[in-house]
Amino acid sequence: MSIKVKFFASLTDLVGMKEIDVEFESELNVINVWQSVCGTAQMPAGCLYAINHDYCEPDQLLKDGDEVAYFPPLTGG
Amino acid sequence: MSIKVKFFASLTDLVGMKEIDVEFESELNVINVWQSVCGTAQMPAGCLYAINHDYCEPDQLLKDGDEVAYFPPLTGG
Amino acid sequence: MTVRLSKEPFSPYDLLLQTEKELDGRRRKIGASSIFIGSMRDFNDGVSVESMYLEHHPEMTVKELEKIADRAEKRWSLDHVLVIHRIGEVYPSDPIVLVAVWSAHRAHSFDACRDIMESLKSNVPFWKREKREDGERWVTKNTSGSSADF
Amino acid sequence: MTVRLSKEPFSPYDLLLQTEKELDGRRRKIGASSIFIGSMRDFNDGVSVESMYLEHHPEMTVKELEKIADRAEKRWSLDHVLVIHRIGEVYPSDPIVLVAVWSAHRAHSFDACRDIMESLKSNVPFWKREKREDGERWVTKNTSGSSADF
Repeated sequence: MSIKVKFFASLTDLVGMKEIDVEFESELNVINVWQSVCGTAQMPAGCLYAINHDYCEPDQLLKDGDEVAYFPPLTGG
Repeated sequence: MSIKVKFFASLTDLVGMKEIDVEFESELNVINVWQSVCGTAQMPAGCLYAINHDYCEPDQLLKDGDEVAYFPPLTGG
Repeated sequence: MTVRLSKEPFSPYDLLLQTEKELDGRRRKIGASSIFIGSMRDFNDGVSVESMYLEHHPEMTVKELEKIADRAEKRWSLDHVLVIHRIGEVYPSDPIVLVAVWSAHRAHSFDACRDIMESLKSNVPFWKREKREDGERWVTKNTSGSSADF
Repeated sequence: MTVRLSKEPFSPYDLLLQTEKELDGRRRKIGASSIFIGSMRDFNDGVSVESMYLEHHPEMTVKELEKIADRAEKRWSLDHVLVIHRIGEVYPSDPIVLVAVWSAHRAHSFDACRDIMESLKSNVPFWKREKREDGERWVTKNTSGSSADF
């Protein structure tokens, strides 16, 4: 299955990319995708996740065609 | 001793006067003055009192030359 | 701190703009502004209200407002406080009170703005007399069911 | 309810004036307006900040802001809600966010305004990158010790 992965703000700097399309054989959740794509880069505390522009839990499974986004702690307002 | 007595807002209508100067022989507190000046007119619940433009307690004693004011419940803002 | 009464209608947003101009260099230290505007509603208990007369105690009103603003400035870390209150005859949608608080941080401005407004309602000698379609009457208390309460 | 992002600097008081003009007849039912403006401070941890870049998630930001405003409108009795948030490059004393709530009664407008602001801080995907005299850095969290927190 193909997944679009996006990184925002400081995570872009941390993992060295803003967006990547990846192919997976097996079913993966949000955390598994990070581990597979980001290698040794540790996810900072307090990150949030969204699948297809809706917030989700870290153990949510991805489907073919999904877009998953990783957010560092929010600092708006 | 001479005391200036002032009534505000609905109390003016209730007691039929806005301001009156009165002479007393004995020492009186804020409540005594109301009773003496206003006769049968009952003081509504939630009234406030001020002597010389500072809020005071109902049992505060008046001195010669004081101004005492009676306020119905406040409705500003 | 600026506290004053206004016999004439006032425009809150013009006053806020002007106040911020006067803050000048201090504006760069300000991260949060909390503002409250109370204005006249045209209905109370289902009865139409045409106008309202705001009575006050001239020798006490500004003094009590200043006490409240002063206490807020001691309790929270604030850059500026502005309080304006109408007196005299007001008409529907006229602003009655403006409370504005400028601070470095939002918690301080939110807390102080609300505290000043609530303290004003319970401590400052103002009274409203409504001119209604069924006659005139003094507003008896500031409750959520009253046009005087907002 | 009006929710939008602004790439350009905006003038909160002009927008509030314009919004109230558009409310028109409904203004006579409004007794309370609570407004919060967050703006950029020029100092953080004793370090001068020259400017700030506001990144966001284009497909989610407005949607999440609308959810927050919508939830407030269901929870409290409100006449109108306005939320504007800057994106892009901002400079000291520039407004970053405006939250305004119009209601018949003050308790509703106070509660809703603060709830919208706090929810925005914790739920809407915005991030600040500071350009400081000692280099650039992402603001890591919204705390009271940060120029990003107000």
